[in-house]
Amino acid sequence: MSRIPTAAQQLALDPATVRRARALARKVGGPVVRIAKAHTTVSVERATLRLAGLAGADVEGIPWANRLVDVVRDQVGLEHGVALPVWDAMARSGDDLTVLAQKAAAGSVTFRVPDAGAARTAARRARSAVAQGFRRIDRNRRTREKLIGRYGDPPTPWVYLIVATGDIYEDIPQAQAAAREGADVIAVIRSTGQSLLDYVPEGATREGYAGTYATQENFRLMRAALDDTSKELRRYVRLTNYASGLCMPEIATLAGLERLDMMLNDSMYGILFRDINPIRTFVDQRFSRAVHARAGIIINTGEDNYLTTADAVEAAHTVTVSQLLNEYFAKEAGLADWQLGLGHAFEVDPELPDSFRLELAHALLARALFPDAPLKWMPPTKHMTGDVFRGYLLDAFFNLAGELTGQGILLVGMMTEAVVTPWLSDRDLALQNVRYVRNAAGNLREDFRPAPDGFIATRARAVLGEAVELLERIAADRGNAPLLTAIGDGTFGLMKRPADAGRGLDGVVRKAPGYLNPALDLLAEGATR
Amino acid sequence: MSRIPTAAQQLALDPATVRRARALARKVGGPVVRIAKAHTTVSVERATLRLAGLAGADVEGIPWANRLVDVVRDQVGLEHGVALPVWDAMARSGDDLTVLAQKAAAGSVTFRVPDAGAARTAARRARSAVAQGFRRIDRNRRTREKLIGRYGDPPTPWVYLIVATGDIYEDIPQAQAAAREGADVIAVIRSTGQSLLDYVPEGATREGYAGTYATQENFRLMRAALDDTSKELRRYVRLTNYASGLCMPEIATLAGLERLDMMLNDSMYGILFRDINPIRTFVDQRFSRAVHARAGIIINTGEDNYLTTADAVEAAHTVTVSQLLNEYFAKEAGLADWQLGLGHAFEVDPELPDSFRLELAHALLARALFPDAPLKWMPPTKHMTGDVFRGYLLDAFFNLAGELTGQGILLVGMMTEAVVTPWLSDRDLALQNVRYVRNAAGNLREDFRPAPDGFIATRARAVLGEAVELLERIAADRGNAPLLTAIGDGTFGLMKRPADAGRGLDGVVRKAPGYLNPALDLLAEGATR
Amino acid sequence: MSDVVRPYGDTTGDGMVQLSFTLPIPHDKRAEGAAAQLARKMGLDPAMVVHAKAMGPDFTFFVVYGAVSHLVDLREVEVVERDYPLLGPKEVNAAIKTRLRRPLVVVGGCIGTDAHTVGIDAILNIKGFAGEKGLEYYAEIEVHNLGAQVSIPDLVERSRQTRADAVLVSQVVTQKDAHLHNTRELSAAFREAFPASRRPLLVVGGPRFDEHQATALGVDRIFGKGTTPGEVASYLVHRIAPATPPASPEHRRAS
Amino acid sequence: MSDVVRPYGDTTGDGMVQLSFTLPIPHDKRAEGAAAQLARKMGLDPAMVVHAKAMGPDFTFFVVYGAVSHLVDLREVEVVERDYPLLGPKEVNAAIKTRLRRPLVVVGGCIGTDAHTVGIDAILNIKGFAGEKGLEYYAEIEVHNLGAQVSIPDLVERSRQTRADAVLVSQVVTQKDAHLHNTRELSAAFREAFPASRRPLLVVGGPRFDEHQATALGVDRIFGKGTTPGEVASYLVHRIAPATPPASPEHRRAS
Ligand code: B12
Ligand code: B12
Ligand SMILES: Cc1ncc(COP(=O)(O)O)c(C=O)c1O
Ligand SMILES: Cc1ncc(COP(=O)(O)O)c(C=O)c1O
Repeated sequence: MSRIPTAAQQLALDPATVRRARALARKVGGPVVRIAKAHTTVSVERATLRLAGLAGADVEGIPWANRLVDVVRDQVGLEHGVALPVWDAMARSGDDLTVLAQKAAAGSVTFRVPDAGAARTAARRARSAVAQGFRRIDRNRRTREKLIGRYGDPPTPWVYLIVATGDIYEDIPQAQAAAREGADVIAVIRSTGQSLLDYVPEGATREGYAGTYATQENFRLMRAALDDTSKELRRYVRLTNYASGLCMPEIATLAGLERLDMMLNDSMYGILFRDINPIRTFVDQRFSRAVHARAGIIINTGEDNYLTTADAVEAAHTVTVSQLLNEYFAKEAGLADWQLGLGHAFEVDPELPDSFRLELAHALLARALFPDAPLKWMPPTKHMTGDVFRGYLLDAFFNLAGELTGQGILLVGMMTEAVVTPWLSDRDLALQNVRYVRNAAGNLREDFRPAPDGFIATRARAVLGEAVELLERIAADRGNAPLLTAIGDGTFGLMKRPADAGRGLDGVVRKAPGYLNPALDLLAEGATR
Repeated sequence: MSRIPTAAQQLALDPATVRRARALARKVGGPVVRIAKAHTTVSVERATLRLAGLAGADVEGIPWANRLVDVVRDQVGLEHGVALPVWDAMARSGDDLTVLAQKAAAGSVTFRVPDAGAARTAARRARSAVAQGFRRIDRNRRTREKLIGRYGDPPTPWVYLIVATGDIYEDIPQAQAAAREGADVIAVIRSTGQSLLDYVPEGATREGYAGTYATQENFRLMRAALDDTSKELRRYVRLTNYASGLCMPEIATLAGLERLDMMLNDSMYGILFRDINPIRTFVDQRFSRAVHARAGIIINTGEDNYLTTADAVEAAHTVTVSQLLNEYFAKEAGLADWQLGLGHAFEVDPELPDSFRLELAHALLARALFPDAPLKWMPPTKHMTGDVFRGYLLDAFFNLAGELTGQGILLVGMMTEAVVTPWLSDRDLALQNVRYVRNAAGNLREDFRPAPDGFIATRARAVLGEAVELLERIAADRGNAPLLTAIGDGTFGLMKRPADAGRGLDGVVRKAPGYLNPALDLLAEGATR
Repeated sequence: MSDVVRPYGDTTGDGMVQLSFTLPIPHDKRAEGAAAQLARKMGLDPAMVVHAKAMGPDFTFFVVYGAVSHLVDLREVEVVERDYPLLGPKEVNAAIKTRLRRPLVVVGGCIGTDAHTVGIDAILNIKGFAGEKGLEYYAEIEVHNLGAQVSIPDLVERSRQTRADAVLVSQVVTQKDAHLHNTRELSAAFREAFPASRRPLLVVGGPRFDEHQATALGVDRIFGKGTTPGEVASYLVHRIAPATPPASPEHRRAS
Repeated sequence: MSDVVRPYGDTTGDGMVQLSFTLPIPHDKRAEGAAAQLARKMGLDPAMVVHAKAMGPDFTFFVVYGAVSHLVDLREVEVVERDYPLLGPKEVNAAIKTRLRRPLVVVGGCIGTDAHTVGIDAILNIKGFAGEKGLEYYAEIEVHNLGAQVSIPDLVERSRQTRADAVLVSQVVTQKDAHLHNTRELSAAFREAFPASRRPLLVVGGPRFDEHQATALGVDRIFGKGTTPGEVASYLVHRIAPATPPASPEHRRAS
């Protein structure tokens, strides 16, 4: 059997152009990282409290983390972080965190920003409390590694399936059924609207729309159920959710605490598709990515979303640009290559001549640029119609492209994409489709040899060229954060999102010189105490 | 765009092995041709009368051609052919052919085998009458060529669709609808059981089971309807039927007379699958192929059928052997390469690992062995189930294999294969499938480069090797027609069919020295008068 | 063509249909019988259960073919036909100019938690849909596209501020009838916030709406999948700037 | 598990099903309404016509999704359950040997114009089906497989000659109910040719038969898709060489 050339060889990419693309991404991303470091957000602070063990909610369902952060903010502001005032108050009162939050919510606690010895005490105690959270995250990571060690990892592409009933108790049997039929990864889709909630709902939930609320308890229930199924199947079934929206840092934290394995986490999705303030997003994102890095969680980025509003051929290079930026931000936050499930999608209009070869070109380009990342390959959605037979066909070619181009994570397409959130049977049929393609034609990869001067390689190089051009245009801006200007100008997904507008802006706080966040410290140091 | 290597290059076939395979086919087929030349059959004689214009049937629906041949046979035998006695009787009575047949049926004609001058007269008149039939066939061929010249030929693979309602008046609109949706070729499937009728039914028919009777009038009606549609679409839509069963020569003749464009016509199908006597089959087949050659009709052979009873991997080489034999017999009968729609099929068990690549190997082998023949590529049938979604998927990969391996005629698969004869909507969906695959991935052929030492090429060479072995084993038989021995032994499709049994044997007659058949003469000479 | 038709498999009148579904029972002979029972209740006779597949221990998927006995009576088909003339952009602008004598104000968005803006953008944004420009392109239409996930109180507020003639709302997520709930809330809120005579025209759209349900949902009109901007513009002119004012003034505000 | 279930889309009790069919009418709004009407008559409410495509000027293809209101009552499901013990080849042979004390004679084939022999061969030939050997493999069963397209008179004749205990007939082509017609002809012919007490057992099989119809078609048993030779052998023993002879002798010939 002859050796398969790498994607970069197949496409004859110019290594200098590739280097240039990465350098530009760094140039464009750097200023944003500096801004992110200079700010905190309510959600980052709440995540810190959650790491320290603060859970639960008041009778109205508002989490204690929110109540406490709000009171602290009201009284002393957040520019020093929540840790100093909170552990200072605890030191003074002797209360534990939950009791403190309850008392604070009742209005019976007075916070201050401690200094000198009090500050040192508060800082030490805060660090020790937060470190417990990280030790739990670390334990989870070891457990995952042990289980994977025991069962072995499935071959790529990993089969990724969604459940989306809105009811965790319907989701669970459906997820287990999907796993039994061959899913390697289960994603529980979130309810519409959760991303705009500035708190994480509590408890097991049954009333989501087109998705189920991401809650710590739902995470726990599903992970436990899939652990059972993993045992039954002797195959570790991964669990995915969404670290996005206004509570990105907290959800990332809960994911670590409950041993989720992958999280949707994009550097710009919230900005573009949820109109979340850009600064809020970049701050939250940096924190959540650092947590993911620590937790051994694979992130999935959201480039596929661009292609649901923009044209997949015209906008192909924006996918590449976003992948490069996501890579830069991810690595800056500590994620390793194997954790970068960079997104892209099979969304070329199927009526276009050579549409399948265009898909192959785009998919190979991503493969070539990020050879060590487990690319997340998204199925057709935009051009799916109510013709479920045609849908089943398109999904087959999507599956084939995934095999031919060595994608890492295959988000399995559903024939009912344009109709309903997936039915149990849709998932079963979809898996049958994947299995057939993989079993019958997976090795066709050996026979697939796009010529360096052929249609596919030429197209891939053209897209890379356009991506470099776009990055150059962004970098040419003389402002102090060209990327923010570009986002404000509608460069991505045709959406204009200025840095001083959007949801969640009021939750952004510029750090004061004495700002303390033990979580960030523990993350930066990789420390466990 | 880089040049695509030929299939033979891709597979690195050894030219000496290919030559050896052909030589063996000739060695095995030659004795059968000698036997075929030494015999005539009732259907060959009836076909001769039909060429001379004898049509119509008695009140019970028995064609005059049958009535006349039966009477002649009863009175003087068929070993001199029907022409001499019939035209001799006409010369004596002055009747035309139909009147003679009617009178003969009524018992009022006495036939003789004329000699000397009477024989010469009869022979001359017979030839002149039969020549009229050939001139009509020739005119039809020119008309077809003119229409194709006017509209151009569609790209390959030609899209071939079946209609099978049993009612010519339902078939017609369905065929027209299929043509409008993109069918290049329409096949009207025959009613079950017609192949065992020793006469061709008359007139327009509405009562077939799982197919429509092949009659001259049905041929005419459908051809006229498709001519209308061709005009509307400015694309020549070809029409196909079945020259097989006990009336193979007559149906071939009617096809020529009514400008059908393709005919199913296999050298062994009737023997194996209909238990028709081998000698009868080979005699009938030689006549019908000569007529097809003359009429410019493309034949479709039936190797696909083997794979519905035998396993497509185990029996792959029997397909190759049959193709080689069909090619030998076809060329001997005067057919050109472009008329050889040699059959094969996508019937590997889809559960087998690499099943799609096995299909590619088999399909490329056929392509490599018969580079100038418009191979007929048949869809999955055996492994189709009631799961119509899965069926639609398998058909997509069948379509893809057709494109990747350059098949000539694509018999479009139906998702309802295991359920019903095709519905109107099945055909529409099937064509959508073909169109998508062709448009999106047709050019993938350029990127498909099986390595000479790879799985595909190795498999193809192995199948060719087994085919040569099998031919050698057959040829090793010391009898005077080793192929007949092999057929009798169950070499093909596991069916044992001895040469002295089977249906229609009583319609076989060894020619006497004075045997005359002006049709055979006109065919051999290519003459028009 | 007759007014009464039946489904067509391959022969006129054969009544053939294809059906698939899941039953929450393990796959065995009884399950196949249960599938046939359901198919018969749906009117298939005979019903052929041509495929049955276990999906885990608790569910079975079926494919059924068969002939339904039901007749489709074309005379009884109710269609929401276009009851207004289809105008080109020039005609729309002219009609508004001469009849309304001020720009026609439209406020649009996706309400609730729905974030699918592609549909409403197709109607409102210049780019448009299916080759037709969106309402922003019309000189005489003033468009306020509020985008995704607009709360109903915000929408009411913006409609008041802009003195909107029409409110255009898109609903794409339909799971658990989200679109129906949201639409009912929408109409209730507008009925509460505005006197009948000043309430803006309420128009909702989305791929899974039943166009017949407008009255039931308390809105003026529903547009389904494949709607083009021109249809919407023409409808707005017909209702807000009609050639002859409607007999009863209905719920149009004084201009 | 409850005895009453509904189809399952993604939530217990949602009743969701998928449906597709063609109507012989041109594609327009009325056609979509007609499709919805049919779906409603089948019990879908709401019925979503999610896809409609013109197939030429005279036909339209539809895909419909929706919830059916019908309940499936598992208690009412009728299943032709195996009412005989499943025996291995050894047991079958032993039973025939000890109880019948002569080989059990079986004649089989495809009647009418049907040439699909794979099914009957799967039951009769040594090679068998699904890993089970066919009846030829059983030492105590004498098999006469007549193959394809056997005429009914021939079959009667051969049954008489061979003194067949059972006649096994396969019917795969079902278009225009060919299988039903042929089976009725078969049973009529055997009833005419044999006195009730000497008529061989009539067994038919094929992928599209309804196993409940045996009595209606005048045969003793119907076997559907996926039948294995062992089931057939066990049934034959049960009927022809039963452990305790049947209460009423029925139509078994004196041996
Ligand atoms: C694009 C898309 C997205 C994009 C949306 C980007 C954007 N800015 O709009 C992204 C990726 C962000 C997205 C996200 C989600 N999506 Co989405 N998405 C789609 C997709 C692929 C296409 C929808 C579309 O753009 N259609 C094209 C437009 C032009 O068509 P249209 O909306 O029907 O509009 C036309 C008419 O209906 C009408 N019309 C529509 N609105 C209006 C309004 C008025 C006033 C008028 C007059 C006319 C009108 O005119 C338009 C032009 O003809 C569909 C699947 C599909 N192929 O349909 C799923 C789909 C709609 N999404 C779905 C879901 C569940 C989601 C999520 C909720 C999943 C999750 N839990 O994370 C998220 C969250 C979104 C949210 N909070 O609402 C489901 C909805 C299921 C259901 N029936 O309830 C679908 C059907 C996919 C599925 N099968 O699961 N999605
Ligand atoms: C193989 C095949 C052929 C082969 C048959 C070779 C042969 N020697 O049998 C060939 C290529 C010759 C052929 C030809 C035709 N075929 Co065909 N064929 C098929 C195919 C692909 C598979 C059938 C099969 O072998 N199944 C496997 C066996 C093991 O399954 P089975 O028959 O169901 O048998 C099992 C049970 O039913 C049961 N059983 C069956 N019989 C009996 C009998 C007894 C006594 C018992 C106890 C049990 C039993 O036990 C078996 C084992 O479990 C089907 C499509 C499909 N995928 O199903 C079409 C199909 C059956 N064929 C069809 C047709 C129409 C034809 C033709 C008539 C087309 C034509 N007009 O030319 C021709 C002519 C044949 C004729 N005169 O009958 C149609 C029938 C449509 C319908 N429902 O009426 C089908 C469904 C294809 C289609 N969709 O159009 N065919
Ligand atoms: C990267 C990313 N984040 C989040 C989401 C989910 O959207 P929401 O924020 O509405 O839950 C998506 C949608 O698929 C996504 O791709
Ligand atoms: C070569 C060939 N001849 C004839 C037929 C048709 O069979 P019958 O002879 O029963 O009409 C087929 C079946 O597809 C075939 O492949």
